Amino acid sequence: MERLLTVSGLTTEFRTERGTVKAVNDVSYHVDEGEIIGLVGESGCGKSVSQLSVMQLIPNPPGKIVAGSVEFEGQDLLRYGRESREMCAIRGGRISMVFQEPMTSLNPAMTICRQMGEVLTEHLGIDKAEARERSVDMLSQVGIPDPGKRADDYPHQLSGGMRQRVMVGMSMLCNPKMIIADEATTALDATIQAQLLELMYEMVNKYHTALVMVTHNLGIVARYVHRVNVMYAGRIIESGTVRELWANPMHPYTEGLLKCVPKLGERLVPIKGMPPSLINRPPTCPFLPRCRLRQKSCFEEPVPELTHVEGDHYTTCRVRLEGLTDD
Amino acid sequence: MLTYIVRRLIHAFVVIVIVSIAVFILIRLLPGDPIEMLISQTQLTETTPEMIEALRHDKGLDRPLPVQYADWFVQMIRGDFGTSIMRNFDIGKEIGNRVTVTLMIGLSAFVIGLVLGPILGIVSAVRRGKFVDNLVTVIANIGITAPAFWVGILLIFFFGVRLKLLPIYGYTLPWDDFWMSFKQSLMPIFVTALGPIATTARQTRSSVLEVMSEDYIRTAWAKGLNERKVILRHIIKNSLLPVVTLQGTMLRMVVGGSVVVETVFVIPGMGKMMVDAMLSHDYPVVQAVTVIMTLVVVLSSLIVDLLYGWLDPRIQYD
Amino acid sequence: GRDTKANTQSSPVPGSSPSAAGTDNTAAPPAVSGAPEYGGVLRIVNTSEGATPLGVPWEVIGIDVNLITPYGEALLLEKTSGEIEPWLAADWKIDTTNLTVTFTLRQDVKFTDGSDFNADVAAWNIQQAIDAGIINPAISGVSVTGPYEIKVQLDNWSNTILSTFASHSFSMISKEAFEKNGIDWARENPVGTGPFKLKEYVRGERITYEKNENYWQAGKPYLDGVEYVFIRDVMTQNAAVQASGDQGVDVLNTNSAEQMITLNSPDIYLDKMAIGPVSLVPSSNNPDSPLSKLEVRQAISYAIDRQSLVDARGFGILTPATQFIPDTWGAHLPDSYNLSYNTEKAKELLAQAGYPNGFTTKLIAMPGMVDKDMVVAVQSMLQAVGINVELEFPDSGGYSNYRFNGWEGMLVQHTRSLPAIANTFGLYFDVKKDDATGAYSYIYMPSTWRPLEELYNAEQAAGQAIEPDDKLLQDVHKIIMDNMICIPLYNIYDAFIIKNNVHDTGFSQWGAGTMFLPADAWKSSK
Amino acid sequence: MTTKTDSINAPGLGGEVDILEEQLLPPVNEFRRFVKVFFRRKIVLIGFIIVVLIVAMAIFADVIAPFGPYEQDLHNVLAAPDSTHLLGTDSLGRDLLSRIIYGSRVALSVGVITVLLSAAVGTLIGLVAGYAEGALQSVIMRLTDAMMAIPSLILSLIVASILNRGVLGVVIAVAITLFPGYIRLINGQVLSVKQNDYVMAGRSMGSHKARIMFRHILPNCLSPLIVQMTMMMGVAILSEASLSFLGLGILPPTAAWGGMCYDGYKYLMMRPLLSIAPGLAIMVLVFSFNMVGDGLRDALDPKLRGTSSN
Amino acid sequence: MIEAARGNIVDIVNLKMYFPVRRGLLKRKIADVKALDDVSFSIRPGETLGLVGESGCGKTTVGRCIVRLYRPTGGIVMFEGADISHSGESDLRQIRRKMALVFQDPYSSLDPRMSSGDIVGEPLKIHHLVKSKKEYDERVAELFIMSGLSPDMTDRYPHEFSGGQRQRLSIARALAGDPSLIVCDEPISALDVSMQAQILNLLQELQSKNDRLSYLFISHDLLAVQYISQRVAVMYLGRVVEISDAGELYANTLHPYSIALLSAQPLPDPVAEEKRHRIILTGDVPTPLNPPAGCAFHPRCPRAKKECSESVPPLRDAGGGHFVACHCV
Ligand SMILES: Nc1ncnc2c1ncn2[C@@H]1O[C@H](COP(=O)(O)OP(=O)(O)OP(=O)(O)O)[C@@H](O)[C@H]1O
Ligand SMILES: Nc1ncnc2c1ncn2[C@@H]1O[C@H](COP(=O)(O)OP(=O)(O)OP(=O)(O)O)[C@@H](O)[C@H]1O
Ligand SMILES: [Mg+2]
Ligand SMILES: [Mg+2]
Repeated sequence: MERLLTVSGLTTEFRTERGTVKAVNDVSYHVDEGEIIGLVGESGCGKSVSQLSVMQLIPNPPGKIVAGSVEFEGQDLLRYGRESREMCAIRGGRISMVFQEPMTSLNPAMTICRQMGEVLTEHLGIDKAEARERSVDMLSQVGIPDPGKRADDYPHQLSGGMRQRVMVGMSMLCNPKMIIADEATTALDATIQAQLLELMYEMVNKYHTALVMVTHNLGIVARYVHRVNVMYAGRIIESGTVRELWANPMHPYTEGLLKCVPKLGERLVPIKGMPPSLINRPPTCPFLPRCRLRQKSCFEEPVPELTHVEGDHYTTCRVRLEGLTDD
Repeated sequence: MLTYIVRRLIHAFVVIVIVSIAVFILIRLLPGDPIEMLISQTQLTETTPEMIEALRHDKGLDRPLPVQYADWFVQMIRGDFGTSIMRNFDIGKEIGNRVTVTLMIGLSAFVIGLVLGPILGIVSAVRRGKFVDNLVTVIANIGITAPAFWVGILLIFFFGVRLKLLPIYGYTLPWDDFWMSFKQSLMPIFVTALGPIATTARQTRSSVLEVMSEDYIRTAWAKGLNERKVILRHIIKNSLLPVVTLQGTMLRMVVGGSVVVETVFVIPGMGKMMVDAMLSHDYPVVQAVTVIMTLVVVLSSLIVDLLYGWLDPRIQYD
Repeated sequence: GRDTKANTQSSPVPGSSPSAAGTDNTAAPPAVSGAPEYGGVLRIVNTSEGATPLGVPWEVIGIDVNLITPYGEALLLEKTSGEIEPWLAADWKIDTTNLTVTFTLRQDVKFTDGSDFNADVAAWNIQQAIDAGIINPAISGVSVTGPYEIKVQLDNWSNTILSTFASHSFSMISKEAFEKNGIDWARENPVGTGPFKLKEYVRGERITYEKNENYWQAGKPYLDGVEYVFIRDVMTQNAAVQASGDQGVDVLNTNSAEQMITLNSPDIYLDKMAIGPVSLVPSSNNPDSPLSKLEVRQAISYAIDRQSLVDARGFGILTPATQFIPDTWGAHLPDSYNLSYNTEKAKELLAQAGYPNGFTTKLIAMPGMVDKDMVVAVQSMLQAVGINVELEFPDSGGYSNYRFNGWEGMLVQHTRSLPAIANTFGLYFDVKKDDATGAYSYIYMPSTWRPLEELYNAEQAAGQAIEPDDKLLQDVHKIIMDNMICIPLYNIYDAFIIKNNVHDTGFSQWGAGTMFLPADAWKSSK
Repeated sequence: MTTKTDSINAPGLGGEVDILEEQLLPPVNEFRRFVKVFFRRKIVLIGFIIVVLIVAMAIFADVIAPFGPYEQDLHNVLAAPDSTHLLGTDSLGRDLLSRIIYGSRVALSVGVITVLLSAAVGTLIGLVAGYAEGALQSVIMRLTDAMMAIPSLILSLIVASILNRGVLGVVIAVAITLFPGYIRLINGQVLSVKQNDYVMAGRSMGSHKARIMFRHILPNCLSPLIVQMTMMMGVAILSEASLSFLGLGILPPTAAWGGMCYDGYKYLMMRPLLSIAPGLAIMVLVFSFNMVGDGLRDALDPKLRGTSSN
Repeated sequence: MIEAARGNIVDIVNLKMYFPVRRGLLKRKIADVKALDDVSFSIRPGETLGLVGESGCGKTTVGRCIVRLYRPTGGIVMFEGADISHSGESDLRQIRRKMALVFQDPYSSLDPRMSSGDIVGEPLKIHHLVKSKKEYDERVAELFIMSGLSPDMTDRYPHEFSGGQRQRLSIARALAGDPSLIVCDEPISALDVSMQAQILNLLQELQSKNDRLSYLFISHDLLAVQYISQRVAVMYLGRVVEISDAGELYANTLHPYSIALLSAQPLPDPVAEEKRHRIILTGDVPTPLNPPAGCAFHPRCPRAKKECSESVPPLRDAGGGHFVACHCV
């Protein structure tokens, strides 16, 4: 499989009244063609910001990418300006994004067909009539009944599930190399969510598109994803294939996370404490205050880089890594 | 849609009834009696109470208030606004002439505000924090911080008396003499438009800033649109929505401001008529002018709301 | 009821403008060189809104009467000095025993619709005015006594009766046109005998008159037209006078001294005339009020530094007033009422009256005619002798309410002197008698004050003399001044600010609503 | 990093646990945050400083002003600026500068009292209307619509001529045109605040209506209310000037900027300062109020408020 | 049907809640949103009843009817044996001390202008449960500790807390009146997995300390419901379609909707997931404004037969207290 995207050392900051929030801190990962990547972690850990940074959609001010590179198909995207022509061509054309909120992510004052068609006219330069035709076609592919009529509806006339299907369809229109789905199904009902996930899964398989799934639902990760990155407080703290990670979580956070999911007959063991603030984080391990494995050295040394453990498995837990090397 | 309009018209009617009752009562609370004022304007040094009573009877002011009101209101609905107590003219006809003039000035100012305000607002929002933004803020504020009569007279002295560029007073309807009308309208329209421009610009600015942080704008960026397209296609229409609702108030401001502007620039419109009638306690004139002005405001806000529905597909009328 | 007393005066209405007696042209018009020139439009600022239809003169009241001048003519003309001159009536005869006035009409006069002006038409016009109830109630009827002769019947005699027929409210209009088209048409379409015809009337903006080619005075008028522009705002008026060309106006009438000074320039001259003083009129309502004491009224007069007032706010135009009637009229008294500025005397008088610590009263300023700053200055002068004064600046409605129904404190009122001076007294000091039968005068005066009774009787006598008699009028005046029934402050002037190239308008010459002689006016082309 | 620990028995965390200081969000100094946002735009800072200066000027007018506001000198009227009278004298020989300084009192009281009056009345009615809903709300809102349909200057013109024209008369005349706006604002706010679960929670706890209205709903309507109030101060001050132009302003001899601007207007050619100085004073004050309003809007906007971790 | 047994905390019988929809010139009522149509169940002392179902199926409405924020259109709500369906505001005020509500949204359910201490102590003040300021402070501190918050935090404002902490505040407030019933309306939906676990444990611990405390636990997360509830009710479009003991329901799911819902919940176990057969439904949830005839689920039901579109299946006992409303079972 071809390497599609390589993110290295990505760091994004927000200047806020409270101080500088390092929302994404030295994040590196890669995506291969046709691969489904999961990005998990609790709310506020920087999942969305890391993905928006790749797309250069960070609201500026207050946000700013301060370091790192994003190499996509051999080009370093961060070299292009936010509003540069190159970046515009990539957004929506080569990489597209589906956002969490189906209610607010569509322009309320435009028919869905125009909103979809816009991507086509923008990137493929085709005329409006054809754009409409293709949009309607896509609508039927994503399972909207009577797409010809629905195309002229405004977003508020569709249910949440349908709107999110429109978003998914829109992201597929230009046949991009990669789709980033930022909690694309979180806001939906359980049964509708399943419907939509299945649809996306089929579509990316069909077009051999890479998919980055941002979510905090471990069940979804378990079901669809090949490789998963676990984020905590702006850093990727562990990464590996799903099976590997589930079978053998290295980082105490990952471990804790897996124990938080109610399972029949098992008592929940919550991770004690609260997620940390991202302001003025010391370079030590962000999970330190909550960590049950912490050692004295953890307080003194900066957090290690994401280090290879075995196979596709990487972690940043010093104790585990050192424990390993000790062995 | 039709039921909506009908409902709004009924609503408008209710508003008119309330306003007319309020004005009917308020104007009668003014100290001073129009009949006495009228009599003091005649050639007579000597007036008897009988003469005053006769005159009062003549003008219909001796009847019980509810009767007077009901009679006046019914006549008005039929399109007859009665006759001026003080000056004996047909109010309906006079208003007919004057409402055109007030609306010519008012609507032009309104339209200018509607065009310039959003442009300034968008520019300053898009370049927020920059020099342009501050410039627009200051300019927009000058427009609403200075008393209108004062701006008016400064303009008259500068452009009229000093530079002799523009006529100082008077008004010609555009279909009578377009060029003259244009020249005469410039200053009054400018003074009238200052408020709407400034208010609309401010409102647009904050509305654009708000829309810019909406999720669907992020979606638009994610589609790969460039800044120009994002602004033109996605931001403008959505940010104008709250601005449109503001326009109802704007017309109220413009129509009310005509009282001052028309006096300064000698424009024979409703505002001037209103002041004159107020000062001479010409009850039926004040009542009629207020009702017509209110009607203008009410109808225009109906139009604004319909426009709103056209702009915002989420609104449904039923 | 009361007997004859007509005031054929253009409105003494608050906020109204002028016409009066006694000319005093400070700035003389530039020397006229050569014969009148033809052409041009004379633009005159009018300060009102002017919305009255002008076509039916007996319906036109107040200041709007002036606007009739270009198209309408009355039987007589009245000079500002009170002299009566023939106009549409070539001659008249008064019969004081039978109480009739017989007018002989001109025979060469036609209305602008071509119909003839004759006795029938004149009598019809007068009858309309009688029916409308606005004519002097002493006139009981009119009859045609010849093709060009009418006789007016009176109920009782008043020596000011003739000025009634000089008012433009009694301008003659075409009976034929009126009867053919009805009153609604007539209101909008004046048909008179004057030198001009109505061309356009934009209410609230302007009235345009054009030349009447068939005017009965051969060769006149000289002007192509007369235009009134309605400008209420003082600054806009100033701008209009200072403008030139199409926008420039030729004549502005004002009694604001500061406006006269502001506009003073080599291009204009001031045609001004005295129109009587602004006075304090104490309420005679309440016998218990301090103001009912003569000493208090005198004290107030002594407390006022008239010269300073005039220095500060007169701009060299206003003059201190010590009498109710200024010296331009015969009723002026020998200089014995110069109540000079003397605060010590004022305080002494107050103490004498039983108010050593002063009292609180109110000044109610007449809108329009009275300078606000003057009132403020008077307030502080009264304050200086211990009289605490509240100010009130009502609008004309509020003011007329006080006039009709009584007030507390003092009105600051312009007590205009009319051409027929007897009318002035009648206008201001009629006495309101018992509520049921009382007559209304310009100022409400219940007879709780003894001197008012006296004044009333003297005034009756003066009005009923066959000819106006200065001696009798002086007696009336003396009662006012002896009792300080009103306290004069400063004399104001009615001024016409006229562009230098405008000639022979006679603005300050003609009273009784005539304003000026449009037929004689002309403009030199510079 | 602080390591202060609190040992408490926290259920849900599985018995005895440490609650580290860090587990809480860092405490925010609400006031400092507010100040920071408020002054983020320089122009707001300028406006704020001016308002403070003018308020100081009003308070210390007696000390600052070289002359009394009513001290006339009939022998020195309309004097040109000189070293005694820095801005010259007016038509009664009163010191213009002193009158402008004293005029700030009237301007502020017109602004402040009008706004307080109209806001108090409007808020109360709006609160009742919004909370009551149903017929009462419809009636109130229809009446409000009617009030709002009358052009404001016309309404204040009528009311001002009915009332006597003291400061209070003008205040009431202007307040009457402003209070329907507050009814609408508060009504809208109440309808939206009511949607919040905490209002529902208040009801579910058995709170009285009054408690819900004044304890829960009203405080949460305050931000837009305060913003509206600052904005309306400018409007009120301007209305006073317009009323003066129409002859219905504050009575002389009170030093009111609107009245001074209009009275001085007649001497525009002779002594332009007489009108320009109070005119500028009005502009500056209204501008400053507007800027403060803008700043408050930003600072009070919950959207701009740093909420917790997400 | 389920009988109102003596000693239950809550019994609701044939509960109906219709919201009128007004349209047109005169704002006439043109239809009803049948948010609840004939819902009956009971909650026993000390028990947790889980209530699951998709958005808009009426879960919240049930909860609010029970605490009488809504006046039911029909049916009966009994609280501790007393019929409160028509009680007036002042009677309710007494009762409301004993029941509390915890909301889904940790942001909008706390008044942002009140300090956390005031929020938690409000019920104490409303019901005059404390006599002195000192007692009040002690009680508030106690409540903070009970819900796992440090009592030092009482002067902080809600926006200084994280979502999980806010939810603890809500719970602390709910506990203030020492209630016998807490209606938890999706208390964990807005939280992270780790927070969810903390809250679930907290609720359980509180219950273990007070054995008369009952919960109505509303959620759409079947796993969480399974974890915390003794009994579970499944709703679909205004009706209860299945109700049973938790163990029984998960082991032996009967209603096709319950089955689909359970299968839509992906298990966080890649190995199990791979083997699992999933039922993916088609179509959207219909609106209660215009529900389909017959069984509301039939348009999406993989097992629908003709009968399903004709008559509404009644809730009947499928044995052992397992009630289900389906023609096919
Ligand atoms: N516009 C912004 N201004 C300030 N801080 C921001 C902004 N956007 C994000 N952040 C901060 O960046 C951090 C990461 O946010 P991000 O949205 O990436 O979290 P997330 O992992 O996507 O969370 P969620 O699961 O809630 O979507 C958060 O702490 C947030 O406070
Ligand atoms: N006050 C109300 N007025 C009108 N309709 C209402 C009202 N409250 C609820 N509804 C409607 O009743 C139905 C049930 O709503 P309810 O909030 O009880 O559902 P829910 O199961 O709690 O959904 P969610 O999971 O979204 O919270 C919905 O269709 C809703 O639109
Ligand atoms: Mg996110
Ligand atoms: Mg709910």
